[in-house]
Amino acid sequence: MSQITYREALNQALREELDRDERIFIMGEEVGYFGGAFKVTDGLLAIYGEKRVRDTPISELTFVGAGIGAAMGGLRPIVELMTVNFGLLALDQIVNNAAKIHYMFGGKAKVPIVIRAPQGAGHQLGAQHSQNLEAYFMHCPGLRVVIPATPADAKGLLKTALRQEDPVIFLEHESLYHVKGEVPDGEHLVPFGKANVLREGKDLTLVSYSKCVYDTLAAAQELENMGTDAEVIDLRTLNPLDLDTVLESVKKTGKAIVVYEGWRTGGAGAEIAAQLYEKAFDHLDAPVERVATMDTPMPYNARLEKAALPSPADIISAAERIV
Amino acid sequence: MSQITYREALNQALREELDRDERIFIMGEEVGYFGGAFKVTDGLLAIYGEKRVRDTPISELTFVGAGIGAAMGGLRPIVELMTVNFGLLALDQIVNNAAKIHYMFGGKAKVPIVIRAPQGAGHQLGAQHSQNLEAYFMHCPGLRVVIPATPADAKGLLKTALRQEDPVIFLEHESLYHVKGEVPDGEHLVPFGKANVLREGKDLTLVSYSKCVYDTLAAAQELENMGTDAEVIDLRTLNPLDLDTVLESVKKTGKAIVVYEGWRTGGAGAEIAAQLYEKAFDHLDAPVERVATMDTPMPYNARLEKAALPSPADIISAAERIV
Amino acid sequence: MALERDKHVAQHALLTLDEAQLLAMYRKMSLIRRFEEKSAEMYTRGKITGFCHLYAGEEAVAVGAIEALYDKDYVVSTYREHGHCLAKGADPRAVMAELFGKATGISHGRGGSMHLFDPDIRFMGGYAIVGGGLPLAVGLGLSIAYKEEPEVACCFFGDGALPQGAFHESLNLASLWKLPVIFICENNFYGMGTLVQNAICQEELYRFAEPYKMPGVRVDGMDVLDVYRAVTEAAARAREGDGPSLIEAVTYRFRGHSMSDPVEYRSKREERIWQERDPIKNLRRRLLAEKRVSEARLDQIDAEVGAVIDDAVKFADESPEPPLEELAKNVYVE
Amino acid sequence: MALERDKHVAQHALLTLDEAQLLAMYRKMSLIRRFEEKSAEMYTRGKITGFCHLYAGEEAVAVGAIEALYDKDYVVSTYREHGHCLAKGADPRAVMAELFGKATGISHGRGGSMHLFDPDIRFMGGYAIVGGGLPLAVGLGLSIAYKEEPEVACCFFGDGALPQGAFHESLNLASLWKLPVIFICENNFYGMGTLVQNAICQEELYRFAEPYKMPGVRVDGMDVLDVYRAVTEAAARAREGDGPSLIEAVTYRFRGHSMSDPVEYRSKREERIWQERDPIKNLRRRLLAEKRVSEARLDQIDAEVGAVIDDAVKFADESPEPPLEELAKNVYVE
Ligand SMILES: Cc1ncc(C[n+]2csc(CCOP(=O)(O)OP(=O)(O)O)c2C)c(N)n1
Ligand SMILES: Cc1ncc(C[n+]2csc(CCOP(=O)(O)OP(=O)(O)O)c2C)c(N)n1
Ligand SMILES: [Mg+2]
Ligand SMILES: [Mg+2]
Repeated sequence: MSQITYREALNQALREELDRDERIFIMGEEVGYFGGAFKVTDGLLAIYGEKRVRDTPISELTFVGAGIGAAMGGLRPIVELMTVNFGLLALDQIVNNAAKIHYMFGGKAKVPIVIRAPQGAGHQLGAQHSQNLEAYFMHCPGLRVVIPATPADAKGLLKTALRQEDPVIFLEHESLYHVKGEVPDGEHLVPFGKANVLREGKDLTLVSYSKCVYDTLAAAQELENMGTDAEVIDLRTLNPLDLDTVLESVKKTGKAIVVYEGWRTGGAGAEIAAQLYEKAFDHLDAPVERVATMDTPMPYNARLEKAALPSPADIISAAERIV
Repeated sequence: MSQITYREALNQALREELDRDERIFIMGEEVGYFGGAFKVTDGLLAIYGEKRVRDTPISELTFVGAGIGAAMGGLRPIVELMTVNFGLLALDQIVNNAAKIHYMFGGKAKVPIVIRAPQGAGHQLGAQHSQNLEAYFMHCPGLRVVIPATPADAKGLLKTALRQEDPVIFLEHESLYHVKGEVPDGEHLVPFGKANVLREGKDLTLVSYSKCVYDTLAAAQELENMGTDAEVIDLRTLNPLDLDTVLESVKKTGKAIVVYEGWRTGGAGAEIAAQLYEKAFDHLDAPVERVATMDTPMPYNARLEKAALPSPADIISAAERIV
Repeated sequence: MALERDKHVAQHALLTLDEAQLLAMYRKMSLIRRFEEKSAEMYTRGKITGFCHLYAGEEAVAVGAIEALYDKDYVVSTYREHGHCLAKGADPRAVMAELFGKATGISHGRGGSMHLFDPDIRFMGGYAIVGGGLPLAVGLGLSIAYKEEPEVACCFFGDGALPQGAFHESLNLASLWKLPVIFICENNFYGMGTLVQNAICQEELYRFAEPYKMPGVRVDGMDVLDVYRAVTEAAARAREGDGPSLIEAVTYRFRGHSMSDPVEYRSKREERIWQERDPIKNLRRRLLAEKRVSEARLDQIDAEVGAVIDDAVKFADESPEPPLEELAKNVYVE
Repeated sequence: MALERDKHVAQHALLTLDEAQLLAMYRKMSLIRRFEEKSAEMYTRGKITGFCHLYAGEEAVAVGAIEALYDKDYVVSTYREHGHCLAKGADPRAVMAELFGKATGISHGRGGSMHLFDPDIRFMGGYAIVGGGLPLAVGLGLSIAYKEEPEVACCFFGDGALPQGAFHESLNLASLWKLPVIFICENNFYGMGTLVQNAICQEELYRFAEPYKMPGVRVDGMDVLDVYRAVTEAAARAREGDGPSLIEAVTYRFRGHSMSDPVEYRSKREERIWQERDPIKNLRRRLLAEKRVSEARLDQIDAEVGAVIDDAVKFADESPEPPLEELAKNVYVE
């Protein structure tokens, strides 16, 4: 165990995996000499060389597609999108090729690619640089969607991603890179589809993932002071989605709030809420609340941006509505 | 009133609007000499000339972007994507530009573009040509999402789309072009955000849109024979979403099924279900059922494709689970 | 539309190739033609459904190119890929069964006409998004370079793909990284009903190679030997680590864009001119003129090929459908 | 990185331009430089937040190009657009207020440094997706052609946009339809930390014009008159209906990619060489050498410009924030 940042945990996972498997390589904009726009790949070029740590031109569609092709050719590419916003340019390759190739070729082809992308708002980067797009990837069978909140999960899920055969969209939140936490040294694998109960509680279930897990924990603390005992669940992966853990909690609490950064309408929260009702209708004592980003393009102004984003205060208001 | 097809209704709307407003023009692959891959623009080139009916190269990203630019330059472009599947290549322009320009420039710019796209499965076109992508457009504030089921609505909504100022994604189902119906001659405007109650009923609310409206009506007929009186609502536009009409119905029936073609997970049905619970929790006697496309890339084989798609029988099974 | 190239080199190639190779090419072209004729028939009879894009007329491109490759070289294609897949060595039974949507199909009935795939022969798939295969070929080229293997990745696409951003991005990346990729543009003058000059500002498509610092050549896509020669050169270059090439093969599809296209946009005259340049008749004529082979031998090949295709149809017809229980199989790797 | 062009034509241009125009260009370059210096200062003081990409060093490109345009011509730019926006005539107060995120900002505080917009001066926006502005410029060009107006659409983008598919698609479409578009590539040798030759296989970026059948020229982007001359020619051509042009302006950004970039990838020596080619000092030197204007006059302009920027900062600082109630306004047109 070491106390390291989310960024360092990812970097550590990359080093360990690059050491473990010769077929793994990294490509993306600025991943080499620059060490990554968020420094996740820092130092890797010096150790592994240009063959395994490749700077690409600004050609998202094609370097993602080339990653898919390389995976079909027997390699295990890690493709970094500088941010998920630029991934929209590559969505055709992700949705029409990566997600479908295994199925549409009758199971005869595999695409073991890991596409890493920082995402999220909160740094006043404006409408085109502040998006969370997990809902797009969830609404596309064939893709695994991984979205770690903690340094330990960042490491453990990334290592798992590199040992399985499906295309994985690995979403990192830009606000989490500096977050520190205990991370197991060496081999540490976190399975897909296993949510993490971060805090037990009997009155209310708070379901979240990525950066909002921290807001949710903060809210839970405050709710405790207010006399409400909230359970906090970090989903960790959205596909596969571990609804069972959430159901178990909801059967106990009867109430749930889904907390996520990303537009409210049509976001991951809608799917989670819909599934909860389908499978725990008789256990729910109140509507499932969704605390999410407002349905606006992200404004630049700091106050407006803050108001558009979900916050612990929003979670508490939602809790007050249903508890 | 004339009895014409959905295709003819669209063609009629286009002619009337091209006559009405000099700023309106059409561009897309094969819209001119070929009359459109689905013949929606048939005959228009001969009347309006190459200036107003433009064949484009296969450059979805750029001709959609050019449509946005032309709209900013004071025109009213109708851009046809040959099918929505190819729109993934243009998603960056749609999501990062069309949807955001009005907001991120403080309201000083407008993008009155209408992007038409046929979509849907059912013709054994395989995984890359059978998608329904309304969920992507719904999860993007700034876009209007219009999805007519009937010839009259196809005409009336398209004409409305061409008279307002927001970017509109206009989704046509490939299986509907030959469907006939009564269509008002001349001026006929269907407002956005106004669902249509196609059939009144007291036992169960069936909410649908696009092609599935017909499956839903068929199921309602059958349910009637089985003693269940189903109300059928066609949403017509997904943004704005007329939840009020659905709520009114659900308050009466206490039960709802959302029926749509499109992957179940993360589809429009999740959002509609989530909103229903939020606003009619006390009125719902059973979980909201979702009848949708299976979460698989679409297989080519006819039997498998049919099984993957929602059907009247699926609606009846869902009704049996909750009524 | 005139081809400016003189045929000297191609003629020469005919002389230097041995008989077995020439006959192998003839056989493959004949096989593809017969396959496509049968496909059309089966489509009309409702045995084949969905989209079906035939390759008849363009056989010399697939056969000439793939004959110049090694077995372990990769091929990536489009939705018009029956020819490439068969030329690469696919079992006609498995291909026909795929068109029939059967469990025995080359993609187990999940892909259909547009999505054939066979890793054993390194046929890496038909893709239905125009331009969508180019980045994959670049990636396959990268995997070859990465593993320091001697193969090449060969990518077929139409003139309609030229205006796609993926074309530019792929040429740039392959050139920048000197990857062993051969880009083969099948210029059949039309993308659906759109004439090439209405889609791209530069009609001499091979000229796009220049700014990307790779060789660009135009070949007669109705002459299997001209294609063979150009691809042989490009492959040698790629294998030596000198990077990608762009080959524009000028050809013509004898039928409509797909089985549902009545081809109203082409003149009968234009079609006739090209039919006279039929690549199979062309090779037959030259083989006979040079007395390299007897007419009887060629007729025999045609007959053999006919039997193979008839058998494939029978096989496809009698094969079982994929079981309904397997609908959700292979969405993820199990 | 050497510039091969000889300066003959540019020198000549200096002689033929009248004093007012020369001083206007000097003033604008000086204004932009001062604006950027103040932006840096305000960023460091936390008054400006988010991403902030400065244009210092590249002023000659924006000013030379836009001086060659009509007021009603359109300009489309990137996230590094302070210079283009000011050169097009934006009020420095409104631009600075935007960087401060204020209600009085040119985009009402919603856009920030990367998303300036002002329809009154036909500055059609800064866009933060690399390559994302090119299709918009093509569309603006189309709207001009459609309305048979005499304007042009001028689009600025970096060397980093060259490998994007949108570049290729946009050049093709503009050429195919002979649209009045001027594509100006600001080649400052880097896209973030990536050297141009590691991103694109062809370093002479203007050479991409050739297959698209449009003129392609390389100009000295540190010489406002060289840029002016090239854009004047391109604009005349566009206005005559002869279609688009590609201009590569070789330039250099004096600062990092954004305010948070320590620029570790460039050598001090390289930076010094380029600093000596400072476009403002360059013009100043030549104006003085040719005795077209006195040193005092230029100093006076600098002082005036300094006051304008100080006033803009004061304005921005004192302006109100956008009201919270308006957060959801303008998602849709009301
Ligand atoms: C991105 C995309 N846009 C549009 C289509 C529809 N479409 C299918 S084939 C085709 C024409 C392609 O022509 P070309 O590349 O010349 O190939 P050919 O059919 O002539 O072999 C079009 C427009 C598509 N499949 N993908
Ligand atoms: C599609 C896309 N990919 C990546 C980025 C991140 N990014 C922002 S600026 C930049 C470099 C662009 O360089 P260049 O075009 O040369 O412009 P310059 O900054 O030199 O003016 C990159 C990679 C982006 N904004 N958009
Ligand atoms: Mg073609
Ligand atoms: Mg640059």
